[in-house]
Amino acid sequence: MSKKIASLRELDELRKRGLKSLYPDKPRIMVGMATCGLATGGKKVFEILSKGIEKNGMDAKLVPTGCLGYCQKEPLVDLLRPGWPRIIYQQMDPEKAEKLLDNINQGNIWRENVLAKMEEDEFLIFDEKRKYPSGSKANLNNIPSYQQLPFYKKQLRIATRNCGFINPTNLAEYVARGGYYSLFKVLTQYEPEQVIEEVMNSGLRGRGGAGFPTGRKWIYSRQAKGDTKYVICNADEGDPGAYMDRSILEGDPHSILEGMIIGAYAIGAREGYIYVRAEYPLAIERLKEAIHQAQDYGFLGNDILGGRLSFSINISRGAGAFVCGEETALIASIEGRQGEPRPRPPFPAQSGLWGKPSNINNVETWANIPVIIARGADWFSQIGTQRSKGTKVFSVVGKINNTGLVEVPMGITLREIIYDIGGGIPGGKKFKAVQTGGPSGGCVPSWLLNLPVDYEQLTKVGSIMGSGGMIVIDEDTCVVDLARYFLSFLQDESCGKCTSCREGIVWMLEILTRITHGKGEEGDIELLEQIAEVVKNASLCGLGKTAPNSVLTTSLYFKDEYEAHIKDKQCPARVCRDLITYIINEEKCTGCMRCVKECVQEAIVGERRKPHRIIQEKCIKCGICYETCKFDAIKLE
Amino acid sequence: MKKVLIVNLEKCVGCRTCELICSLTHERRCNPAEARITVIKFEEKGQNIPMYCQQCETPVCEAVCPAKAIYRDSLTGAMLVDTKRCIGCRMCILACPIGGLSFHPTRKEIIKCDLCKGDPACVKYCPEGAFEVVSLDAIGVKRRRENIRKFSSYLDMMTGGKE
Amino acid sequence: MDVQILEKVDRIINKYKKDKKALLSILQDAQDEYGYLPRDLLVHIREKLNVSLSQIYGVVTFYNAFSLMPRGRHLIMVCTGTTCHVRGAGKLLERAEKELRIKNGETTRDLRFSLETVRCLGCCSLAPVVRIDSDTYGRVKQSEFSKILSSHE
Amino acid sequence: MLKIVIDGKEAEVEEGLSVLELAEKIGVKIPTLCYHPAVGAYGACRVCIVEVIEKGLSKLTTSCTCPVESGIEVKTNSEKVKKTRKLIVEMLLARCPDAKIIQDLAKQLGVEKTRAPQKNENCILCGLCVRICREIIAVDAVGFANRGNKRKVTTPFEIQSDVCLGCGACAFVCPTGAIKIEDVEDKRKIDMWHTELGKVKCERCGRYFSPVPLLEQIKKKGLREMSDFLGLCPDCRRLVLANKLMGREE
Repeated sequence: MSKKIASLRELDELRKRGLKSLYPDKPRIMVGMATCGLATGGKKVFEILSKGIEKNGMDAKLVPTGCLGYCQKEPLVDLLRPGWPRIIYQQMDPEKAEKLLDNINQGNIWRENVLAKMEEDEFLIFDEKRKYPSGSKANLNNIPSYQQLPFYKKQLRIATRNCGFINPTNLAEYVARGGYYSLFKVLTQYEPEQVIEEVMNSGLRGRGGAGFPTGRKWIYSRQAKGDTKYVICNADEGDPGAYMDRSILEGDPHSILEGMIIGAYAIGAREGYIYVRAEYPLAIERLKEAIHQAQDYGFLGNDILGGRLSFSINISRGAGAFVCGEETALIASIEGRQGEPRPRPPFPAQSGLWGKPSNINNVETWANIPVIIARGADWFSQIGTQRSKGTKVFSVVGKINNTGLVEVPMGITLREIIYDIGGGIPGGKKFKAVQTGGPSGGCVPSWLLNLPVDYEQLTKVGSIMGSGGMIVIDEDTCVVDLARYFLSFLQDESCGKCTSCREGIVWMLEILTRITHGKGEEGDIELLEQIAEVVKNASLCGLGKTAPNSVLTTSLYFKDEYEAHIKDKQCPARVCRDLITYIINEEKCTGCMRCVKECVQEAIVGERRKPHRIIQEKCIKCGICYETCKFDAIKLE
Repeated sequence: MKKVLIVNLEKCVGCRTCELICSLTHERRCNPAEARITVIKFEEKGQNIPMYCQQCETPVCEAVCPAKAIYRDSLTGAMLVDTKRCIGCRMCILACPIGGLSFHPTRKEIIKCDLCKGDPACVKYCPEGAFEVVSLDAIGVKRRRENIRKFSSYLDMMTGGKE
Repeated sequence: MDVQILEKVDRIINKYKKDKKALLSILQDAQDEYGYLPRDLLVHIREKLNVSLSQIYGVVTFYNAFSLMPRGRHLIMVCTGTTCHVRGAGKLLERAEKELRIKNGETTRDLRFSLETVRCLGCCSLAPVVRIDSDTYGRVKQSEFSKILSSHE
Repeated sequence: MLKIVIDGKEAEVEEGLSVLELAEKIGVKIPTLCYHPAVGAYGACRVCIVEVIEKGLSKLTTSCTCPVESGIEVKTNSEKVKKTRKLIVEMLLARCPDAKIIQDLAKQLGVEKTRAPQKNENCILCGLCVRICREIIAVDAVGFANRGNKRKVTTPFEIQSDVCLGCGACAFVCPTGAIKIEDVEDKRKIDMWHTELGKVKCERCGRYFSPVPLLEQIKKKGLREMSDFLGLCPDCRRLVLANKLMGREE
């Protein structure tokens, strides 16, 4: 029998099946199995649970889900039992998984490792809330509510609406939460121009970096001459420190597909490409499955929803090149060539893939589309600021307590993200700056914490929104070293085509390296700024034009730190190796020999129970002694 | 009107003035190696033949040029080399059956007869008046055919096969 | 070149209908099959696809994912993304180099390990991160490195 | 026709030109290293950078890649342009200190020495050799390898390419003279490409006059019955033809 969905009735039926799967009449155990979940041991937990269920002959449903975003607490396991609210368990391991199963078997609430309870589920697409039963038999009052957790309280999850809620390999569960209803709406009620108008009015801007209005991009592609047009999804999430796209790809691939199909209808494309990083193998697998399922159900193919549209999607694997996030380089790469940007005009909307009009949006942008269609431009444009509408997903990482993915309305302040959601800086350290926008972005210093986050504000302070990476740094991070890091990254990742980017980055890197080695000279900062200006103004593509941002912002906001390196030959953050020494505090050293054993250089000498000593000539300042010492006896000077 | 340079072999005495004046006009110095015309002498017969580009009707040089740097001058009908477009692959030199193009020994440029914008120096300065520029009208084509009838294998190329 | 391998590569090429537009995918699949991309293999692909060797060589040397040299049985990828850098990836990489007695980008003599850096694995919340083959390790300490290695024969 | 202002002067031009082409047409000199009319704009060297003012907004852009549009004002030598161009040439001078064209350009712009890290390369990566070989000669014997700071032009695997014709167009268009062709008797050597090709001997005078693959390529073009003269060097072709005109076979 054909599974193909052709009518609203059939879609409703599929939704019913999905709801049954989401809320079965038996326990549903969900394990966060995105790459981050797997890396913290989610896979083992899943295996233990799976074996346990089988061994005990339990009537329970075990499903892998995507990432809820609270990476600090992973692996996460969610338990949904009929008659109870959903309970989220944190930092699980195989042993704890066994315990959880035992408690389920006995009908008890296991109260260890509880992160929160979820009292209601929200279906954003339908503007509907589904209350879970209160589970009144047991006292759950002392378990915090998910919605009230500081980490989630200020979040509004639109692009990541399904991540961590559904089994990404189960299309029916996506439909259960409103998936493909927007596509149905568009194909039955909207002319392509109306779709574009809706997207235009929503104020949605590209989530990949530059923030170009999505609707306007679509108009250009729609108006471009030619029968063959393409829609492309940029899933080459290259910014180190950003992983929201991976999370959506792994946790909710259909939201991207639905967005693309709607886009294809609006623009008039019959074929689409998803260009996805090879470093994301799980995302590629999830996409392949999702495309396959969407074909089976008639959401992709020659007769979408009963012959209303023809559209297919291909996956193009990236091969490890940051520059391929740039539109024209990405196109070159799909075409099987080196990812070398070319001058624009012509823009991809006029001449893109194989010379045909092409519309490129990134993962997060596409994932927003179905919600905009379902809830309308008016609803969407109420969220955010004057010129930046909707929400943005940020990966808040680095020196911060609650690392993870957070989706917040535009206009929220940095302080709210870092302190309210992120829980501040660990270890009582001082917050120094937040680096936004990846290698193309800049450092926003602590005194700008009240900055409302949107495209304009970040640009104003010299950084960019970029794809949403937020790397929090504390007093132990050297900004000169950070700027040097970004330039060494870009030195390899630039395509090398144009002089200003290729040679300019090398030049700036040489100066910064010199400074971090204590060989900085008077006038270096001015020279750096001079080169940065030229690289910014004269380079061919976005990579080059933004490459100096890290240098420009750090030298503007942390000039004293540069000067400390250059004039005093000191690294205030104690990071730059040539400017620091490791010393053993003899009073604290217990003579445990741990550092002596770990030091590969054999630079630490000493006997058991006697204070050790570092032979400075041999020390390469790798810091392993500092890392292994349990008595805080190793000092940095 | 398209033009061709015709030589009356009976008049040529082999003085090589044409070579020198050609070099002088184009290169501002008298060096036969830089001339676009070469006089071949048959001493024993007392016969001399100036060799130069025939501005063929269907030129191979133009056809082989991958850079599309060789084109016909709309005024004179001469085949000219766009030196800015030329990429120096020398395919034209190798393809020309009569050695009508050469590579300038020092200037690194393709050189060939350009009919001096329709007023060739060799015509003006040949002491014997052996050269003549004729317009390629019906009479001109006929005279040209006569002029080169003897080497029939190249005839089609130079006249485009038309009477 | 081994005939069997060429046959496998031919199957890959046919899967993509000998379409030169699929060059990148064909190279990726061929490398998945063979482990790296020796010259003979690339010459073979050129003949079948009718693309120039310059283009193939350009592509293979442009992208990080390709290797012209044999790789080890296990590929160690030390993430050097920003978060990992801030959290000590550089030192971790040095430790790995010391432990394996090879430099970044090299392969051990016994072909057990290849060591590479990767610009970001997207697991920034777990920084510093190391991936060995398909296993991702988070919050890796220098001192734990040999233990992780020992679980990969 | 489009009306624009360039360096304070009004100009009227047809559509479809780049600012660089327009400037050349009206005799305004803009330095460039990677532009060649046969392959068009590439935008790599950045030396031809100019200031373009459109609707009151000023931006720096390479003139080779900037289409002429109605109403724009172009400044080819504003302070901003000079400052930028000088620093770019400083970068190039550090990369290729021995290249005459760079030295001349530096002198012209008043760059006395470079502060950038010295590299002592000969190639500025303008890509003309690659583009000419790929797009015009259409054999694609050389290409770019690697990326970023390690980018270079080379033959595949850095060994002799099996498709190189030895035509020498790469050396001809190379602005810095990084590609050198050495003709030794019966061989043509191109060190940059690790290449050595045999040459064809003239059937008549015995001089070696063309790399073997180049002549083969011309034969393949099969434009006309050529076989009877292709074995002759151009000088001998003239002689042989003259002989024929004399009515005798040699």
